[in-house]
Amino acid sequence: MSSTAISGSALALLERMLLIRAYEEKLIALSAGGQFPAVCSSFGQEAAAVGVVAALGAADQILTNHRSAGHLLARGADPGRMLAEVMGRVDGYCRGRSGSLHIAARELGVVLTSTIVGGELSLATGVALAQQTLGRRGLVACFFGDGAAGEGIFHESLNLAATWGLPILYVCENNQWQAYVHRRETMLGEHIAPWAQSLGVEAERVDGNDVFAVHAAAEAACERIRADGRPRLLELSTYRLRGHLEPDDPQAADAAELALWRERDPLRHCIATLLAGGHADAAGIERMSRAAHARIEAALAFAEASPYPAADELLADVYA
Amino acid sequence: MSSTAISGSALALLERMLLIRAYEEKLIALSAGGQFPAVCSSFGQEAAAVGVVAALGAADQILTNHRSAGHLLARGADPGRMLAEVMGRVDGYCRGRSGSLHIAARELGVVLTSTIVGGELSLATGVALAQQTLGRRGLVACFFGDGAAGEGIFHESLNLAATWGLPILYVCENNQWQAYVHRRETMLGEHIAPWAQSLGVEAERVDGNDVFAVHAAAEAACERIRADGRPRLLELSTYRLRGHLEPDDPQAADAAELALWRERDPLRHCIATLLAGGHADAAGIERMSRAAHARIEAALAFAEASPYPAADELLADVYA
Amino acid sequence: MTQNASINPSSLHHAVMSLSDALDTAIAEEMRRDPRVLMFGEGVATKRCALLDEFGAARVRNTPLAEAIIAGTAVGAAASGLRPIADLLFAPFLCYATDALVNSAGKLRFMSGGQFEFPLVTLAMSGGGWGVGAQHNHNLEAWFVHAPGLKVVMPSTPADARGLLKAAIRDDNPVLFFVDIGLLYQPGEVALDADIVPLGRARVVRAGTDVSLVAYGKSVGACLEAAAQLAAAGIEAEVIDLRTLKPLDTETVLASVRRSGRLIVVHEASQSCGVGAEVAARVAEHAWSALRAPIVRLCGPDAPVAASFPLEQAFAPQPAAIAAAAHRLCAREPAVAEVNV
Amino acid sequence: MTQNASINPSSLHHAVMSLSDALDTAIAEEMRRDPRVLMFGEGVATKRCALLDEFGAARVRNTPLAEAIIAGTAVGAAASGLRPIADLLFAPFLCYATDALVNSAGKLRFMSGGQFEFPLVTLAMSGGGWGVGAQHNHNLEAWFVHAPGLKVVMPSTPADARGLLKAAIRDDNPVLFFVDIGLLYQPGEVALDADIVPLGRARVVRAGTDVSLVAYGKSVGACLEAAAQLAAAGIEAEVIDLRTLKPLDTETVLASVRRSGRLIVVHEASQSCGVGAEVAARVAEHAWSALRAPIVRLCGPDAPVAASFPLEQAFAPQPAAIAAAAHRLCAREPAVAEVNV
Ligand SMILES: Cc1ncc(C[n+]2csc(CCOP(=O)(O)OP(=O)(O)O)c2C)c(N)n1
Ligand SMILES: Cc1ncc(C[n+]2csc(CCOP(=O)(O)OP(=O)(O)O)c2C)c(N)n1
Ligand SMILES: [Mg+2]
Ligand SMILES: [Mg+2]
Repeated sequence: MSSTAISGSALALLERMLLIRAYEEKLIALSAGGQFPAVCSSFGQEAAAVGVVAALGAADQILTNHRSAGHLLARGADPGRMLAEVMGRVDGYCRGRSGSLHIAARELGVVLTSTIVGGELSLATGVALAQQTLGRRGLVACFFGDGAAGEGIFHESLNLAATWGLPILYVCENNQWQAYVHRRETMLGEHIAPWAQSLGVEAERVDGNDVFAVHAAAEAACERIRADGRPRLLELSTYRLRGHLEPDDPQAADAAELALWRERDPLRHCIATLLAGGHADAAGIERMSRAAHARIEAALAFAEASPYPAADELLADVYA
Repeated sequence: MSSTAISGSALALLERMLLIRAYEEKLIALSAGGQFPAVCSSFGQEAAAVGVVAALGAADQILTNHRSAGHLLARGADPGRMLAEVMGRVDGYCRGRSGSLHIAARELGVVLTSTIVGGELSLATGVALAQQTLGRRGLVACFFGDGAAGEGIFHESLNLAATWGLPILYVCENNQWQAYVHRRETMLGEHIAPWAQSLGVEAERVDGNDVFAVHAAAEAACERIRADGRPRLLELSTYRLRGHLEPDDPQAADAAELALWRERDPLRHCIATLLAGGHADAAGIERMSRAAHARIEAALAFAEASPYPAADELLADVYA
Repeated sequence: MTQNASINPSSLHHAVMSLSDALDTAIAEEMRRDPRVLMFGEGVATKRCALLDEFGAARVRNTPLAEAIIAGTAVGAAASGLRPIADLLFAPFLCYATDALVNSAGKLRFMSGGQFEFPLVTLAMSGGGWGVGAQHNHNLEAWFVHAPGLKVVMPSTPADARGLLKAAIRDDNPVLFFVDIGLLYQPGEVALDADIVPLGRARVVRAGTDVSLVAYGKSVGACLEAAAQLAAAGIEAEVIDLRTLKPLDTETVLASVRRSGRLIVVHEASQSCGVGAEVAARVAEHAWSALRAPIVRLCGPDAPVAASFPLEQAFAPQPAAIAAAAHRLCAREPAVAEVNV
Repeated sequence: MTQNASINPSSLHHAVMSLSDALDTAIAEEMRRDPRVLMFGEGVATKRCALLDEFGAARVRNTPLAEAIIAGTAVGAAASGLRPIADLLFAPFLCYATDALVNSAGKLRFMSGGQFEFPLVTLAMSGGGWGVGAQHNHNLEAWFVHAPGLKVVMPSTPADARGLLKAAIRDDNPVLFFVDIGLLYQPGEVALDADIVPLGRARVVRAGTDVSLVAYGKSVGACLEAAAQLAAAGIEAEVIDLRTLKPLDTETVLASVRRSGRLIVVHEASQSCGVGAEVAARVAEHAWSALRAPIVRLCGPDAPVAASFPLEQAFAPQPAAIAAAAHRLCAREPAVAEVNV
């Protein structure tokens, strides 16, 4: 991407990525201390989240999964309410009942998060049908992993969206891992995009660690979806820089591959691009980073001050 | 196909097709009389069944579905035991417990028939894994419809077979209908083969109403599977010439399309080819047809003489 | 499934119709009433062409053959402002749809802290009568009673089918609506101006004081037949149609058993962990001191259903067996009865 | 999950190990014994590297993330001469696998007239202890008790885990083997030369004559704690660990209740149509005249489980509640107790 194409909002992208990184670093540290619920970190996938979500409008809806912190924070979620949720406190987005794995924040348009791999794919078509039927403007962005693409529901969801013409941006973060299994053990090819294309869903592969490339591709895809109401898929090539769950289990990783992808850390890439283009200076970025960390410290204080839900919440909200 | 390529065994193909047609005509007549269990007829799809099954060896295993009469008879099943099964009699292949929709005949290598659409796709990988692991020679032929290909299990089954390298011949009879829904309402494209190809499964489309073309394609595919142990898919373009269930409900059909495909009746095509090539004469074919009908009459007499299972079969064979 | 209702001369608002037609009537009425109601499934637009004609292709849709996404689409749409009805055809096909129904629709309201509602209805058929075997005929309603956050309905008459389906469509929770194939074409009187039948209320179909027969679906008819036989022998059976299996109307059952002191629960579904087990357990917990004899369950065997007609028919509990069990409970000393059941 | 068993000095054939290690031990022993046994699932080859090392990549396999085909492959392989173990990780993921398990493995033996056998085992975890919410923690064992043709096991100790899993692997039927997360890392003594623990037999963990506490999984421990509290107050509770939920060892339960006259059934799974309902119903049918008080069920609430730690812990029945219920049943007049439960 030529540096002249980088708008002033590029700094906003960096700011969001720094906030996500600070949030994940905090969770990683908390988890390492033990006595903390299991969390799936999005460390290393910040560009995918920020690049796509920045291309969405306020009316658009987002579905996500167990690895959702990046998507939520990119959308403007309050890290304090997120941490409270992770810690099972009543001020969490879901009153502490979700924990880290299924945070939904309807007020932000982040709906129906499921930790059943593929769950988001099964629900996205219905959300899109409602948008379409009720004449709402927003499209539906559905985030999922390379592993989820192996579930049958991937095939069913994309085929229905293609056949009915549903306004869905499918975003596959192909991070090369599916819990403790490397992607290459689960499929013959390297990519998910051809599966979508065979169903008649236009698909594009993008460097998922280049936030500017992701953002440009997402803007273009959203524009096309808004124009014809048909689904599109973006496959973002990226990498899970941490273990499946915190605390990290480094044993499972492929050391050489990991080293390679560490070189391609999305934050480093973003910063290098901005510095090279003269859009930012080191001191400014340092200030931004400190602000992000300070926000996360405040968020943690908020979460820790929040009480656990009362025992009567055992049976609350089961039925409408 | 040039007439010189037609071997002497071509007449055997015709004979099997005539037997299937006679069987289905009998079931259609019985169903029209009322008081007969629902059956899904393979009328019009005889070439697909006969062409593929004739390419299989004795050690090969077959999985099929609700529309299985052609596959079973092509494999040499006894029409008397089949009719007994359809009529719920104890001499049926499954002691009358299956009825028409799930007939399995292990002695013929026709295993694990399921009427859950996609069920055969879920089980075929396991049968193939057993063949491979136990060092058995036979490959696995798995018959399913265009509708089954829309189920998520299609995606999961082919992806696993491709990744593990399982010796499966997937046979999709794309008969343009899925119960009361035309295929075109269920997908954007016209064909299933591209879905398989995107997963790394070699796939070929064949005129499913030309028994010689099907047979040649199946023989070639089986040869390749035996050589490298990897799965292949054949998509046989054909047509369901009857309603989904007997008794037929002609209302649902697309009259123009039906007329077009009636012109392409697989039996007519086979006979015309044989006559044109001088491989058979009309009188000989007429004799063959009469023999087929006579066999079916005898089969019906056998089935009608067979008793219903005794009440103690309510609980038989639930557990091994 | 067109409406072949014949008009009852006594009232323009009464009609004799099949349960199948009663369901279509309910769907059409609710679609007229609320534009957010829509219906989809395999063959819905083909088989329910009257609905398609009236409400158009956007609201009456055929789908690909893919139950998981049919259910998932219904769940996602329900949480987003629509009120979908998904036809999943036969209950065993629900196996493909349980993630969306159980893990999403049943749980995500609670797990999200109450952020979403799931006003959706799924239809599924089961029970003997079609001779097509256990992959079409499998009574799975107990699964969805066991799973949290769902409601479960299974009517026994056309009037209840209409009224309960209307209530299910208006309910803000996911409702699994099961239809007994054997009842689909049995005619019954339906008051077309009747209100909904509220979910969660059993119906005392026949009053009686000697023994309580608790059932649902077509087993209600078997109980009524048994009650008629018993009445001839001087035993007055109360017959209760549960109608809604979740929430279960425990009070109506307990009140009956407190009067009669004897309970027989009857259904076609397999016995172990079925709805009959739940009814029996609640009575043994909350009306134990009223019991004058052991509880009896008469259920389908713990086996798949055979396609073969005589075996399929023998699978469901028969009136003679119900009557015999009631005779045993009423006539003998409790301890003796217990040994024989 | 490597074997960290510490050797017990009293015998070379006894070891103290976790339930998790006991499962690995059983799998390794059976794979040694029978070359037809193989194991696959998401991460099986990565997480169980000791098995991979010993038995190789053909018999210990990672799979794509696709539970339906994992289960289907196991079912097809079982019918074709292998004896697969499929790890499906967490019980809610079984929702993707129910067609293969319920419609195929459970039914196709019967429906085919006995042509096939399905010697396969699925592993799945559930229960509180990991704080990850209702899409990982959902006790679904009752579903598979209700469905025909399956067996269902859920052990409470490492020794039983080893013995029952070995029996399950040798069984010619499909066995759903559930593991309570809360017990995974609790150590227990295991006799490494012990035979299998046969399926279908409950274990009387503690003898007692005043009240029968029937449980499985980690609720057995809760019952034992309650029993200790009760003993201090002069009430002798019998504690029965069902171990196998299908086939259910009704005789052991009935014999206990016939002695004690009082039954409390305890489990973490939701109450409605759970295993507790089945146990209660069988007792109310077959040991009614022995009952001296209402039956009591103490089960998980009819709600999804929250991730929040205190709510998750409160979900499962606690020893204090079990002891309190036993006090009520033993101390008061039956009619009074009934009102209070
Ligand atoms: C149906 C189901 N199967 C398995 C799991 C356990 N699990 C949680 S995340 C995960 C890996 C998902 O891989 P992918 O979709 O690539 O997402 P990623 O974690 O890489 O972001 C697995 C196996 C689950 N939650 N749901
Ligand atoms: C899971 C499931 N859904 C629906 C059905 C009902 N059904 C039986 S056959 C059929 C159509 C199948 O279409 P296809 O796979 O193309 O096979 P065809 O009948 O055309 O041979 C349907 C919908 C079923 N048996 N199983
Ligand atoms: Mg991944
Ligand atoms: Mg078809």
